[in-house]
Amino acid sequence: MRLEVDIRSKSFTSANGKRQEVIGGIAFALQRGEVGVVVGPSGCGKSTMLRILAGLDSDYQGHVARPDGARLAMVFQEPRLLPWRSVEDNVRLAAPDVTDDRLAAIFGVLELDAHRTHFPGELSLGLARRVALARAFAVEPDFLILDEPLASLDDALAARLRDEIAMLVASRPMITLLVTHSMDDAVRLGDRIFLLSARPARLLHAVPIEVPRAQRSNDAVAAIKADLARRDFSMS
Amino acid sequence: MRLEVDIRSKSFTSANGKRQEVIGGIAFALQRGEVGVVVGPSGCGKSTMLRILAGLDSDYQGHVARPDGARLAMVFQEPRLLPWRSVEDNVRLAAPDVTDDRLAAIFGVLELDAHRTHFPGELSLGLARRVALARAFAVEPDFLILDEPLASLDDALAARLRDEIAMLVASRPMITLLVTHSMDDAVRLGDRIFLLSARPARLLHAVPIEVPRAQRSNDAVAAIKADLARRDFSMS
Amino acid sequence: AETVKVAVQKTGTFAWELAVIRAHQLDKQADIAIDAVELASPEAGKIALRAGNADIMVSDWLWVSRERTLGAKLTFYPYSSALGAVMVPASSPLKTLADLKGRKLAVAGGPLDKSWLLLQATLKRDGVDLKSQATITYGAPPLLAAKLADGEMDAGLNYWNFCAALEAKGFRRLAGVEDLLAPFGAKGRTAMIGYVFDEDWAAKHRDLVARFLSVTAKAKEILATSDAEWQTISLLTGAPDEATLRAYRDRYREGIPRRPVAEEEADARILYGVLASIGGRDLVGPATELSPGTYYRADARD
Amino acid sequence: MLRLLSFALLLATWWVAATVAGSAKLPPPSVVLAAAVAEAKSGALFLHLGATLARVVLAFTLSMALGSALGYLMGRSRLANRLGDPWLILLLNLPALVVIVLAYIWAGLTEVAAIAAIAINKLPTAVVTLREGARALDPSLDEMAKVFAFPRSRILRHVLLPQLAPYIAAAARSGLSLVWKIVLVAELLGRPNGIGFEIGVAFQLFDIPLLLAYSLSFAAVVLVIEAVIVQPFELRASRWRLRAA
Amino acid sequence: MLRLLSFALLLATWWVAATVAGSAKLPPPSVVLAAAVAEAKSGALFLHLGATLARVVLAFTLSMALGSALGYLMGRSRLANRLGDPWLILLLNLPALVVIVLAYIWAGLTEVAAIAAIAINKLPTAVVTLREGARALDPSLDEMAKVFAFPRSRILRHVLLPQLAPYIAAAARSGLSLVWKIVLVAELLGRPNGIGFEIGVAFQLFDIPLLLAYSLSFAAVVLVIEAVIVQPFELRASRWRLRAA
Ligand SMILES: Nc1ncnc2c1ncn2[C@@H]1O[C@H](COP(=O)(O)OP(=O)(O)OP(=O)(O)O)[C@@H](O)[C@H]1O
Ligand SMILES: Nc1ncnc2c1ncn2[C@@H]1O[C@H](COP(=O)(O)OP(=O)(O)OP(=O)(O)O)[C@@H](O)[C@H]1O
Ligand SMILES: [Mg+2]
Ligand SMILES: [Mg+2]
Repeated sequence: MRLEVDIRSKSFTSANGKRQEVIGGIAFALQRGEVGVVVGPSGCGKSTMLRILAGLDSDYQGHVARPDGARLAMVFQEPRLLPWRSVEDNVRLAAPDVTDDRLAAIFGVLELDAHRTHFPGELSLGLARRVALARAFAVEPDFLILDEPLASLDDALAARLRDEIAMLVASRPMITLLVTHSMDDAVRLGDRIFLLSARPARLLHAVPIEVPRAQRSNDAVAAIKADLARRDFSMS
Repeated sequence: MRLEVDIRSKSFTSANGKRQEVIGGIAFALQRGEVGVVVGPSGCGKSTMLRILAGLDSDYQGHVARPDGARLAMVFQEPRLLPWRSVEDNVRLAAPDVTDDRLAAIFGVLELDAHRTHFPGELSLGLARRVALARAFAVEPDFLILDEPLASLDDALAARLRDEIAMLVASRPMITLLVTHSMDDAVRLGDRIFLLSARPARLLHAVPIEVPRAQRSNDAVAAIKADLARRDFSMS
Repeated sequence: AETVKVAVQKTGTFAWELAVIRAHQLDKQADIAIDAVELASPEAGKIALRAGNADIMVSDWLWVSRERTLGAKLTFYPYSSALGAVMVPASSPLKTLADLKGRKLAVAGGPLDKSWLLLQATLKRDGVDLKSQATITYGAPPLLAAKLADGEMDAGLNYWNFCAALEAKGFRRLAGVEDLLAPFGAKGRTAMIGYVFDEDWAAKHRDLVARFLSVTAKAKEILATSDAEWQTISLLTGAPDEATLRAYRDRYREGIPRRPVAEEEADARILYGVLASIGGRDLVGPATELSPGTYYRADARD
Repeated sequence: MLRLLSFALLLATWWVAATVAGSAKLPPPSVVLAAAVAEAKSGALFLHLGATLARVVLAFTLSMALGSALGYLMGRSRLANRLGDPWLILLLNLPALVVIVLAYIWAGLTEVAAIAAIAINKLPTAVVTLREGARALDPSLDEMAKVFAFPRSRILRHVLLPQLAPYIAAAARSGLSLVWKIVLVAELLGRPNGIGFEIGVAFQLFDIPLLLAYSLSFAAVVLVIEAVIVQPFELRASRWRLRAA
Repeated sequence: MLRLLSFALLLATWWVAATVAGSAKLPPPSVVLAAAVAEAKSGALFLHLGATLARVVLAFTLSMALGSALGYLMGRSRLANRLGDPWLILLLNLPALVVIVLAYIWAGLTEVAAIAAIAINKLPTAVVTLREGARALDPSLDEMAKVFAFPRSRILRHVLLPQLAPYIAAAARSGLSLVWKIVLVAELLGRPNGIGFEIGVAFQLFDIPLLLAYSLSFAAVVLVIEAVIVQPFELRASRWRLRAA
C-alpha cells in the first residue's frame, strides 16, 4: 500500500472564462505508516491537491496512484456535515461499523459528549470541526487526509487532539496526509514536510524529520523548527 | 460612543428540546479607540456573545448598550459571502461608498488582486476569509467585530494582516472586539484581554495590557505572554 | 343476448329513454343487452365512439357528413327534432328576431352551432347581419342560461332543454329554431340529431341495429303517451319543479321524429346547403353537399 | 389553534359573501353542506370520492416518482437536459384536454388511459421543479459522501432527499392540486363516475350547491391529510432548520 | 445543437407513431402543420393566439407577483403561515371549473372575470413553491446583510432573489403551463376568442388536426421564448454554480 503522486499540472477555468494554473508540479510518494505534512501559503493549491488525491478531481495532468482498496477518510477544510442529521448520525453514517464503545471514546476525547443529539447548525465552528474529526477517526481509515484539522480550536484542545492524531497514526499502519499552517503541528506530527510555493503550487522542499515521533519533546521540536527556519526556505 | 455589555445569561433551546445555558455572565465596557480581545475555549459562547453585540440576537437576559449610530462591520467566523456575486461585488455591496483607490489598496494588502472577478465558490478558504476581511475594512466601521479573522492563513500573511488591523485601529477612533485562539494575536492587538470560562461562558479575567500597541516589540510581546502564562488562569 | 354499447350523457334525453327501456325490460324482450357508458359531457360520446368504447352515440348529421368526407364512415339515424330557441325574459321589449339588432345575445355551442347558423341565415334574408349587428357572447350552455336568467343578456339562443327550463321560469320564446326551417324549403320538422354509428359495424349487425332502433322507438312511445312515466324519471331529468318537468315533457314529445327517413334526408340536404353557405368550410369541411350515405337505411339492401 | 381560527374566518367570509351576493350567485355554506350531506347519505358522495381518490393517488404516485427521477437526471446531467428539454416544454404546454382526448382515443375509455393521461399532464411540472432542486444540490456534500464511500441508498436517503425535500414538497403540493384539476377533466370526458363526472352533471344542471359540495369534498380530504399526516411530518423533518416557519 | 437533434427526434417519433396508429388516431405532423398554416393564412391563428397570450401574460404576471409575495411571507412568518394555510389548501384544491364559473357568475362574462379566475387558479401553486423557497433561505446571509445594514432593495436583489431563483424558475415554468391550461378552460366556457375557444370548436367538430394545430401553437411560442430569452438568462444567472447543468 503506497501513495504515489505526480501531478504535473492542474488548472481551473473560472466562470469569467480565464484559465489559471493552480498546481505547477508536485511529486512525492508516501508509504504505509508515514505522515506527510503539506505546508504552503494561503491559496497556493493545497486543498486542490488533496481533492485530487482523494479521487474527487480527475481533471489534471499527471498521474496519481492511490493506495489500492484503502479505506479513505478525510477532514475537509470546512466541516461538511449533513445539517439535517444529528452529530451522532453524521458520524455513524460515515462509519456504520463503529462500536458504541469506540464512538464513546472518540466523543470523549473530542469533548463532544454533550452534543451527540445536536444538529450541526447548533454547533460552534470549533465543535463542528471536531465532529468532522470524529467522523474521520470513527472510520478507522487506511488513508487519512486532514485539511487544517486543528484550526479554530483553542491551544489546549488543539494540543490534546494533536496527540490523539499521533496516537491514531501509531496504532494502525496507515498513510496520512496533513495540511496545516502551524509549523508546530507540522513538526510534531510529520515524518516528512512538503513545502509548497505560492500558486501555482510547486514542491519546493521535502524535508524529512529524523527524530521518531514519540521522542519529539518540546525541546526537540523547537530545535527542528529553528533548523527549518535557519534553512530559510523562500516560500513565496 | 461606548459599548456597554452586561449579559447575565443566554440560553439556547435546541431542536431536541433541551435548554442549555451558553453565557453565564459577561460584563465589560469598551471606549472608542479601544481594542478588546476575547479568548476562551472552543464552544464556550464567544460567537454567541458577538452575535448579541452585533444586534443579531435579542433573546438574552441582561443589557447591552451598543454605540449609538455607529457603523458596524463584522468578520464572521465563516466567510459569509454571497456565492452569486463576485469578490469585488461582495465588497462593494457592503461598502457602496468605497473609492476605487481604497478598494485597490485593501485588495493589495490582502493579496486579492487576482481574484476580484472570481465567485466565492472559486476561492480557497483562506482567500474567502480574506475577502470577508476586505469587506469589513472597506466599510470603514466605527464598531468592528472580528471572529477569528486570521484563522486558516499562513503565518507570514497572518502577521502582515495583524499589522494591517493594528494600522486600521490606529487610523480611526473605533471600538474593536476581536475573538481569537492565538495568544500572540491577542497580546499584539488588544488593549484588554477578556478571558472566558468554558460553557456557560463567564468573564474570568479582564487583563489590561499597559504597553502601548506601537511599542510592543517581539520581546515585549513575549514578556507579556509569559506574564499571562505565569498568572496561570484556570481557563476551564 | 347480443350486446350493443351506447354512450349516453348522464343529463341527456337518451338517458331518460334508457331508464324507460330498463324499467319496462324492453331490451330483454328484444333480446339485446344495452351496455351504457355514462358520460358527463356532450363531447365525450365522440371520444367513446372513436375509442371503440361505444357502438352508438348521439350527435348531428352535419358532423356525420363532415366525418364521412374526411374518411370516417359513420352513419346517422334520426333521434330527435327538438331544437333550441331564442329566449327572452317575459317583460322583454323584443318582439321579433329582427329586434335582436343591437342587443346582447348569448349563443350556446359556439360560432358553428347549427341553430346559430340557421338564425343568422334567416336574418340575412331580411338584410340583418346579426353577427356584426348584435353583441354576441359564446359560452358554455348552462352558464349562458344562467346569465340570461339573471339579466346579463337580452336574449339567448340555447339548447332545447335549457330553453324548456327557462320557459318554466316564465321566459318567452322569441322563436323556436324549428320554426326557421320551413322558409328554407324544409317540408317539416327535421331531426338534427340522431344515433350515430359506424357503417361497417352496422352492416355486420343489421339485425341488432334494427332491434335497438325498435326498442328505443317503443321507449319514445311510452314517454309520448304516459305522463306517469315522467314522474318516475323526473329525478333523472334534474328538473327542479313540476313546471320544468312539464316543459321538458312537452318539448321532448314534440321532438320525436315521425317522418320517413327519406323525407328527413331530403330536408337535411336542403338545410345542409344553407348551413354550408353560412358556416363555410370550417363547418362542413371540403364537401358542399350532404355526403351520400349519411343516413342509415334499415332497408338498404332492397 | 390559529389554523382553526383562520378556518372559521374562512367560513364566515364565505357566509357573509353569500348573504351579500344572494344565494343564486353564491350559495351559503349551510346549503352546500346540506347538498353534501344528502349526497353522502345516498352514498353517492363516497362512491365518487373514492373513485376519484383512487385515480388521484395512482396518477400522483406515478408522475411524482417518474417526474422526480427525470427531473433529477436533467438537473444533474447537461446531456440529459439538452435532450429532454424540447420534450419537456412540449409536454408542459400541451393542454390537458388534448392529452386526455388522445389517450382516450388510443387506449379507449379505460381507467388506464385516464390515469396515464393525468400522470402525463402532471409529470412535466414535477420534472421542472425537481430539475431546479437537482441544480441547487450542494456539491461539497456529494464529495463528502464520495470520500466516505456512501452506498447509493445512503446517499439518496441522507444526502439527496433532505436537500430535495423543499422541491419535492412544492412539487407534491402544487402537483396534487394539478392532478386533481386534471382528473376532473378526465372524468368529465370519459369516466362514468368520480367527482369530475358529478361536477360535469352538476354543471349541466347548473346546480351550484351540488357543484360546490363535490368540489369541496376533495379539498376537505386534503385538508385533513395535511393536518394529520403531512404537516406533523414536515415539522419533524425540518427540525434541523434553526428557524422553521 | 443537441436540442435541435432532440427536437427532430421528437418530430420523427410523432411521425412514426402517426403512421403506425393511423391518421384517425393521431394525425401526422404534416397534416397538423397544414391545418396550422391554413389557420395562419386566414389570420385566425394570430388573432386567437394574440388574445390568449394577452390573457396568459396578464394572469401570469398577476399571480406570480402576488403569489411570490404571499409565499415569501408565509415561509418567513409562522403567524402568516398558520393564518393562510387553510385558505391556501382550499384555493389549491378548488377545481378550475368552479373558480371560473363562479367568477363568470359574479363578474359577468368579462375579460376581467376570466383573468381574475385564471390568476386565482395559479396563485396558490406559486405560493406553495415560494413558501418552500423562503423556508430554505440561509439565515447566515440574512445576518450578514443586517450587520452591514443592507437597505431593503439591496437585500431583495442581492440576497433573497438569488436564493429564491430556483423556486421562482420552477414556479414560473410549471405556473405558465398551468395558466395556459386554465386559460383554455376559461375561454372554452365563456370567451368569444382565444385558443381555448378554437379548441372548443375543434373539439366539437372532433377535428383532431385543428385541435393539435392550436394546441401546439402555444407550445411553439413558449419554445421560442425559452430558447431565445429564458435559457440564456438562466445560464448567465447561474454562472456562479460550479457545476451547472
Ligand atoms: N473551482 C475553482 N475554479 C477556479 N479556481 C479555483 C477553483 N477552486 C480553487 N481555485 C483556485 O485555486 C487556488 C488554490 O485553491 P486551494 O483551495 O487549493 O488553496 P489552498 O492552498 O487550499 O488555500 P488555503 O490555505 O486558503 O485553504 C486558489 O487561487 C483558488 O482561487
Ligand atoms: N442555535 C443554537 N442552538 C442551540 N445551541 C447553540 C446554538 N448556537 C450555539 N449553540 C451552542 O452554544 C455554545 C456556544 O457556541 P458559540 O458558537 O458561541 O461558541 P464559540 O465560543 O464561538 O466556539 P468556537 O471557538 O468553536 O467558535 C455551543 O455549545 C453551541 O453548541
Ligand atoms: Mg485549502
Ligand atoms: Mg465561534
